[in-house]
Amino acid sequence: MARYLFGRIVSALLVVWLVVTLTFFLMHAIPGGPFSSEKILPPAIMENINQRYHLNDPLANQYLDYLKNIAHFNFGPTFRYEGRTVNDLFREGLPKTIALGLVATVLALVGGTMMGIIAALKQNKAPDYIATFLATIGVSVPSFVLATFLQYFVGFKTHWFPPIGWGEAKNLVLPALALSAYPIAQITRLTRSSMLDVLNQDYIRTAKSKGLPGYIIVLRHALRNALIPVVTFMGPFFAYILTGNFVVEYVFNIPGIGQFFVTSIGNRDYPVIMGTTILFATLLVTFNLLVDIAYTVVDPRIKLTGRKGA
Amino acid sequence: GSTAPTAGTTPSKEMKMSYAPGSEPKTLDPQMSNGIPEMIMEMNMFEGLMRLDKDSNPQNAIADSITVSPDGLIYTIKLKDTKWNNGNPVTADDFKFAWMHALNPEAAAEYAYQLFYIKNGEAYNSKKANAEDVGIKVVDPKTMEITLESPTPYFKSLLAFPTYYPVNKNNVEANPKWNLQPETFVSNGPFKMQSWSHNDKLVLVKNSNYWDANSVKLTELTFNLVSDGKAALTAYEAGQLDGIDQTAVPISDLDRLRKAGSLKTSPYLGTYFYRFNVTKKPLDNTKVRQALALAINRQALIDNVFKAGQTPALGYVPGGVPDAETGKTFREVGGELFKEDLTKAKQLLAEAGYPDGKNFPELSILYNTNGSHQLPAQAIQDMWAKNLGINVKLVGQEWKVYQRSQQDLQYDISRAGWIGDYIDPMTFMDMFVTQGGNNQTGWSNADFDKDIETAKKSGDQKVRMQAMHDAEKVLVNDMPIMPIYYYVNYYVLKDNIKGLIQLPLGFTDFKNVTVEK
Amino acid sequence: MSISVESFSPLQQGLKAEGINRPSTTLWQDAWRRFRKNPLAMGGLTVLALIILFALFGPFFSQFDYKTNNLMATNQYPNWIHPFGTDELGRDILTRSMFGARISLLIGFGSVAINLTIGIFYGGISGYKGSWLDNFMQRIVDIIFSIPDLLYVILLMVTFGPGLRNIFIVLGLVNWVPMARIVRGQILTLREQEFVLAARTLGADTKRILIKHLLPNSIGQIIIVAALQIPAAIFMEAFLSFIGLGVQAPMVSLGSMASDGRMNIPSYPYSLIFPAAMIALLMLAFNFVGDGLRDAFDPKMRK
Amino acid sequence: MKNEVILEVENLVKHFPLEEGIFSRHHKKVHAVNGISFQLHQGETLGLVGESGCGKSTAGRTIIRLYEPTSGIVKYQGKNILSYNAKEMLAVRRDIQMIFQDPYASLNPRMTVGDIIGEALDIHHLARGQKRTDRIYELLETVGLNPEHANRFPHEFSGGQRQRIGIARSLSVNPKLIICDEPISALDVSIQAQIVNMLEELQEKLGLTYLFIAHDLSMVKHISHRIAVMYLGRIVELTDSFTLYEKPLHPYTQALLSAIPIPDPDIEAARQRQVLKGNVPSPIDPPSGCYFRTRCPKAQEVCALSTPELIEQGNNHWVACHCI
Amino acid sequence: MQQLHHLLEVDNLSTSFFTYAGEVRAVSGVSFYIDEGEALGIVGESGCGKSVTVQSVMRLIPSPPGKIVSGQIRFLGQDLVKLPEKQMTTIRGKSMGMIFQDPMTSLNPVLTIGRQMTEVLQRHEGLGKQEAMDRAEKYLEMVGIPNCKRRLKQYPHEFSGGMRQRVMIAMALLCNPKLLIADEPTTALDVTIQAQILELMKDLKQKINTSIILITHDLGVVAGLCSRIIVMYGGKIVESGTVQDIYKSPQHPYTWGLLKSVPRLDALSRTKLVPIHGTPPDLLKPPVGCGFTARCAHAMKICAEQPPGITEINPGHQVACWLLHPDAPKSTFDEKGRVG
Ligand SMILES: Nc1ncnc2c1ncn2[C@@H]1O[C@H](COP(=O)(O)OP(=O)(O)OP(=O)(O)O)[C@@H](O)[C@H]1O
Ligand SMILES: Nc1ncnc2c1ncn2[C@@H]1O[C@H](COP(=O)(O)OP(=O)(O)OP(=O)(O)O)[C@@H](O)[C@H]1O
Ligand SMILES: [Mg+2]
Ligand SMILES: [Mg+2]
Repeated sequence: MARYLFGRIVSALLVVWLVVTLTFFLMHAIPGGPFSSEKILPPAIMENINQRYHLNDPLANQYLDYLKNIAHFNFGPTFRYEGRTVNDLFREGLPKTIALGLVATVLALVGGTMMGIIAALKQNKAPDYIATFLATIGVSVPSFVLATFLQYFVGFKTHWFPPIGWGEAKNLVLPALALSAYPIAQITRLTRSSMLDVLNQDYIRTAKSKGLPGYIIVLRHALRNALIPVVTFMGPFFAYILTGNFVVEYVFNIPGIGQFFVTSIGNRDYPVIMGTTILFATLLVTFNLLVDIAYTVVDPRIKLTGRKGA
Repeated sequence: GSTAPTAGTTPSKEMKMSYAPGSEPKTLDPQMSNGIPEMIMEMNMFEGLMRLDKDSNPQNAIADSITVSPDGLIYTIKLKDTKWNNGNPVTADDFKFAWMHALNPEAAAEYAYQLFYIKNGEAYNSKKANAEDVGIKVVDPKTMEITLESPTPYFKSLLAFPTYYPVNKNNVEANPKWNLQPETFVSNGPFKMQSWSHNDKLVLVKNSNYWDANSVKLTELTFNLVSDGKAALTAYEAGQLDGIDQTAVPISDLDRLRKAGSLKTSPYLGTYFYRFNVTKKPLDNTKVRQALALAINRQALIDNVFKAGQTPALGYVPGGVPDAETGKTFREVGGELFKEDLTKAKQLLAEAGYPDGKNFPELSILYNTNGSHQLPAQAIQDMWAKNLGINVKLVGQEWKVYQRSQQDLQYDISRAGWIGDYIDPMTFMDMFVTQGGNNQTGWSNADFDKDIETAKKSGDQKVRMQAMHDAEKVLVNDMPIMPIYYYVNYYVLKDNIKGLIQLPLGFTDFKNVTVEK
Repeated sequence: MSISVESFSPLQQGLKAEGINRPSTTLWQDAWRRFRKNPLAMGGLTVLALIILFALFGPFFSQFDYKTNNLMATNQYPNWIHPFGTDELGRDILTRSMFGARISLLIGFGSVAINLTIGIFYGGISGYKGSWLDNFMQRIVDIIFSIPDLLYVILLMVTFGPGLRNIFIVLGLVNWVPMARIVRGQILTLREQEFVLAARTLGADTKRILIKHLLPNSIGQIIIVAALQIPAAIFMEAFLSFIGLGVQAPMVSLGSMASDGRMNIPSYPYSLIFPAAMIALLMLAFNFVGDGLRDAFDPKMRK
Repeated sequence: MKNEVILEVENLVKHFPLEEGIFSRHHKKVHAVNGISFQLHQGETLGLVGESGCGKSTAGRTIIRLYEPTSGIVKYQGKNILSYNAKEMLAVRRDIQMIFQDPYASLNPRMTVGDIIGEALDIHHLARGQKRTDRIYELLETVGLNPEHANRFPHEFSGGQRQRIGIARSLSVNPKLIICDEPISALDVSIQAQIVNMLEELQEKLGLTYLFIAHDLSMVKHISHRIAVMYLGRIVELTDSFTLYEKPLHPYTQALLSAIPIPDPDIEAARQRQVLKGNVPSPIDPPSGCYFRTRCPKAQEVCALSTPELIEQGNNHWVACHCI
Repeated sequence: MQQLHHLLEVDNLSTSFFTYAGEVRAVSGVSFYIDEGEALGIVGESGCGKSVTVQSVMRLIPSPPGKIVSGQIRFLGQDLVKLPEKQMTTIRGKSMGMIFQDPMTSLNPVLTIGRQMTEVLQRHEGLGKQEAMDRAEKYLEMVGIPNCKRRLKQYPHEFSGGMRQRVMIAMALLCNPKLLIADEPTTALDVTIQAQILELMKDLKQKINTSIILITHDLGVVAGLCSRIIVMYGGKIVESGTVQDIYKSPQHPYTWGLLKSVPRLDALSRTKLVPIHGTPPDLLKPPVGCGFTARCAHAMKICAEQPPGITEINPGHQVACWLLHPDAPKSTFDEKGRVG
């Protein structure tokens, strides 16, 4: 176990390092710098800025310095928000993004598995078609359209929920809905198809032959087995949701960190670009590992080291 | 509660309002900031020596009196007895400390050049002079003496600019990160910071230590930091907000808002224009440039695309900038410098060798994709096609890439806009000098350069203005740029909010705001 | 029927070869038969065909084009002349939707093409070769996943100039990743099947095994993922439009129309609703067709 | 009957590395085949029996190099094919073929029967166009199928028919040796006989050599000339089929024989079944010494200490047991 | 028949699957009974409807597409066909237990053995957790699994195939059912393990007096355990009788074929096997006459035209074959008469 984890962590670090390196040079390759602006600054001022932020150092030096800093978990200052650091931004934004993400995850998991189960149990009947249709809608409507519709028609027209804002429970409802539409749809589809698979398994027949009532068969015997593909899906999904979604945070004005993924690039805020990228890459590899560990919990047959399909 | 209670529901003693000035401020340190939203916030928390009144005239604020030496170079300023919100007195040292910080090369403030009028300001900032050489002298805690590089008639209005605000020296020295939390945020303006939830909202409350606290009626002012104008508008219409600044009002809603009466407008110091890359064929030909500029219908663009009731730009410098003659603006004196004229445009094009647009190479219009520049470009594209028979393409670029392309002259025609930094024609004129950093057209004209030189050297408003009128004529006649419209400041505001001042530089002053039932 | 002694005479049975009772249908006929019986799939196919016709031939029946302005008729609500209304420059939204659908369909099919080439190739090699190569290739996928795509989008824009091509390159960079993952997973399980071993004992090489044996048997999954990636591609284009990097105006895509339309909701809702509905319809159609195809090709559904 | 030796297996070993489990530290491996040796003569059938998981398939697959062996030698016509490169191997693949256990999994469901049979013709460039078609028809007829079946897909056939298709496929390259990996285990009793008869006929007609793998001793006894009994990766007894039935020496063989149910209530009632206790040990960590000792009714101390060699006990009767 | 009330009496049972292609008549008109303490064998080749028959009895037919079309299933005086699903769940697992063919897939891989065993007891006997565990332990011990306490906490994958099948048997017996249905319980197991399981079932039958229905396609397997045997073909019963009847004087050519196609270990010389040619009928379009006609060496004209009636050779030995018609030519089973 320890050795396995060690190996996985080493390869994860390698991935993160490569991501850091590629991102670093990519972001310096695109035109424009953090302090370039529409109004050209006098050269002297530009010079001062470059000196203050070491932007004139050879790129290789900047890269090495950066690596040194992140080794100490210091992601540096943000170039956009004077006096604040990337760590500050994360400290302030991450809890909000995570809170929203968790609500959306719960929605997605509960809603998705429930719809999936109902669809599977009523295969080729009306509830199945309805669930399948909703799930397809979920993957068919672009998130910005959905978010805007929710904001305008549910938030504004009905006054049920505030269109923007943060701080109260009801503020979470619309963004969480917008955020979870796609995963709900995906989980519904996954649960439906794996549930159909599982319901045909011999052990379900065994459970029936033992005289167990339907709900116990579904909840105890079928669901857990059907969850394995969902677990696979949840890995990258968690990484996404915990790093926030630009569109949803932008539309509902959520003070999370999702917006930084896009705005930091627009601002050429190098440390934030790097910070968000590292955060995402780390979460991605971590969750992929956690998913593999989760497999062993959901399914005792799976040994961590065994290869799994898809 | 996150929703600001609307004014109607609160007793008149507790006047509160909420306003969306734009997105999260980059910083609230007045010397380090350079964007409109943060300056709006600063202007309501700080007060400089001067404050602009609703007609943009500088009025004494912290300054009790200002005496200018006859050569216009030395300003002796007496300060009023005023206090920071922590009770400390506001002193000349606080001003000097703040200004020197802006000029300090180590601090690397972007807007340091706003202080380059001060003697040796630029030299110190570029490490060519020492701090002692800078022309700011503290005579006593309530008196300061400022020496300028050259006579600057608009220096008083500059003193109202956020870069010239003071900061509380003791506080800053004790808390280097003073401007990040409300606990250490010490200011001297009408309001003080109560809380700051990043990317969400900034809440200000009335500062009882403000010298003119009696005229401040608003008890609480919430800035909702909304990046998405659409969201802001929906929130406004849902009653979550009392007003939205122009940077955030979506153009597509202007017609509707105007009809509903919630759209307000005021003058704005800016011009929207297209740059021509005069180093490229066929744009090196003045006649081509003139033909292009004469062949569009500015009013139609304004009515259908820009929608805010802007004025067609038939000159360069926008209205709202006073001329030497009192009571008249630079624009009124200068008048219209050209006329839209289709026949003439066609004739010019023919003269340039492209009768009916024949053989005219396919040029492209560069625009930045953030913001509403694509629609007007399409309209202009269509106008040129219909009116001149020439085809242009559109090229959208990401904001910073677009800036780079413009600077590197990697474009044919490029959309541009210019907002004044201060209230004087010079803020518009000097950008087109040969090799000027903001010229970005490749255009160079000796006459123009000479006129600008003259205007810069002189302290006589008459001479200056005349020189700048001359220069403007050269510019507009040569047309390295195609002026399109003069900006207008538009914002939405509930009707029960009175006394809000929108300044032509883009600042919004809440000092005198009252909320009616 | 009466029973006579005659009935008990031996039945003459030629020693005929083994008979098969089932009618001779090929795999494809079989699949098509099943597909036809799936109402959702057929509905999807019909809608898809209609949208393609709409996009390809619609413009010929329209008196308007996608770019010519008519500032006399801006922002008109849907009416008889402009069934979808007009936009800020007085252009007919219906006509623009037709052109927009062309681009979106092009992107959709481009995504399929890219998935089918890069995704299958990559996933196929990774899954079939296994061991360290698989590990390595999967780590590369992680890396591609983690690098912010906006960065290379901008870089591409700078190097190649704006336009559709960028979108295809971006698709080529990221859109195939889920396909590669799924194909890999499929192949990991398939490659131990006996028919693959059989092919190897016959001397088949990797290429042949992949092309003739492994991929055809993953076709159900491939179809479903390809269908799911189409919306991803169209949304990516829409997202690029949303942040301003989509197709170049005055050309439109449904995605860019919808993202522009987003700003118009309260004032001119039709300019969002029509293109958004078209996108949703298109996606629904693609997904239902994909689901239907998957079921039609699923051996478990056979009989 | 003593023809020339066509295949010679010497001390073949195949271990599968087991990726490390969660709680174990050591790299473990599956001892699937633990040093088996035998010879196969031209035209004979050697039966290979043993319980599930004892390494029969692995042995067969290693011989034709579907798996790379851990160690050992496989000589085909006197030459060690384990050292062959891919190109040389391609030629050997024409001579050694395999029939697979599962008639459902061993045919590609997305290829027509014609293409399945014709695949080898394409790979080895044996026939093209009309000739290819003719050959496919011929092969189909050889295995008792109708040429018109060539255009159909495997799912349209029954298990027995599918197994015939599999046989036709392996015959397509005119092999000399066929490794039959439980070709009948998945079939109904009533169908099994069809296939076995056909294999026998083919052997007579084409002079084929079979390595016939199965766990059903009665069928193996019927078809094989000689039988090797495997237990946990090792051959424990090897002799001709009649001797094995008449005079089984190894306790495992005896148990195996007694376990086979006989469709006769009188015999069944009278029969003293020697039911083995316990389960087959895991090939991941097999017991020391004789692998069978954990279930052996005759086990002694020595069995735990040393591994019994496969020793000849009279006329071509090889046994690996300490207790004889 | 001696007894008035059989434990289970199946009368004219027909079950079909309604698929895309049409109606698959998996079982048509099957009647049989089983008495207390008796073991009944059902044999027949794959797809002949053995499983569907017993699954119909347990009402476990997947529906859709399956449906019991007609017939009665009388169990302890109730007609199970008409019983609502809710009541059916009180019979399954309590009065009737079932063991399936493949022990590898018939246990839920993600639940411990203990959990899977105790849930039956908790449901049917209302036992508490601990009591249930104790009972489960006792039964595991009875089927010969050592270390039961520890084993209860393990997952199925930690058991070998033979042990899993033992667990299945223990689980089916937990509530002391009146009837145990074993659907090919040894097909997936090795010969030596198969022998173990058969011995175990023989033991249990004697010990706890449960009735057993044993399904298999291997005639050898039933010979030792069952007293009566049913031979099925194409969804119908073609022959039924005591063990002696079926093995010693089989009357149906299909039964002959089954018996002859298996090589006998005790055969002295290498003789050719006698296969049954051809394949079973497609139950989508069942033949008009006798289903075996196409493969029968003794087929007569009438066989293809009319389904044969049932002839009772002697009490309890019934055959459905035209050969037993008085007018038919006489052909008999010749055990030694294998084609040379
Ligand atoms: N690819 C593989 N990787 C790891 N272990 C394997 C592999 N193939 C087979 N084994 C293991 O090797 C052992 C021998 O397997 P093999 O398939 O040769 O047995 P067998 O005698 O053919 O059994 P069966 O009768 O079930 O076919 C088993 O324990 C099996 O689990
Ligand atoms: N779910 C189903 N849908 C359609 N047809 C089915 C279904 N289940 C069984 N059948 C059909 O019913 C017939 C009888 O099947 P059954 O499972 O009873 O056979 P069996 O005698 O148990 O065979 P085996 O020995 O293979 O288990 C077969 O022809 C089969 O194809
Ligand atoms: Mg095997
Ligand atoms: Mg069955």
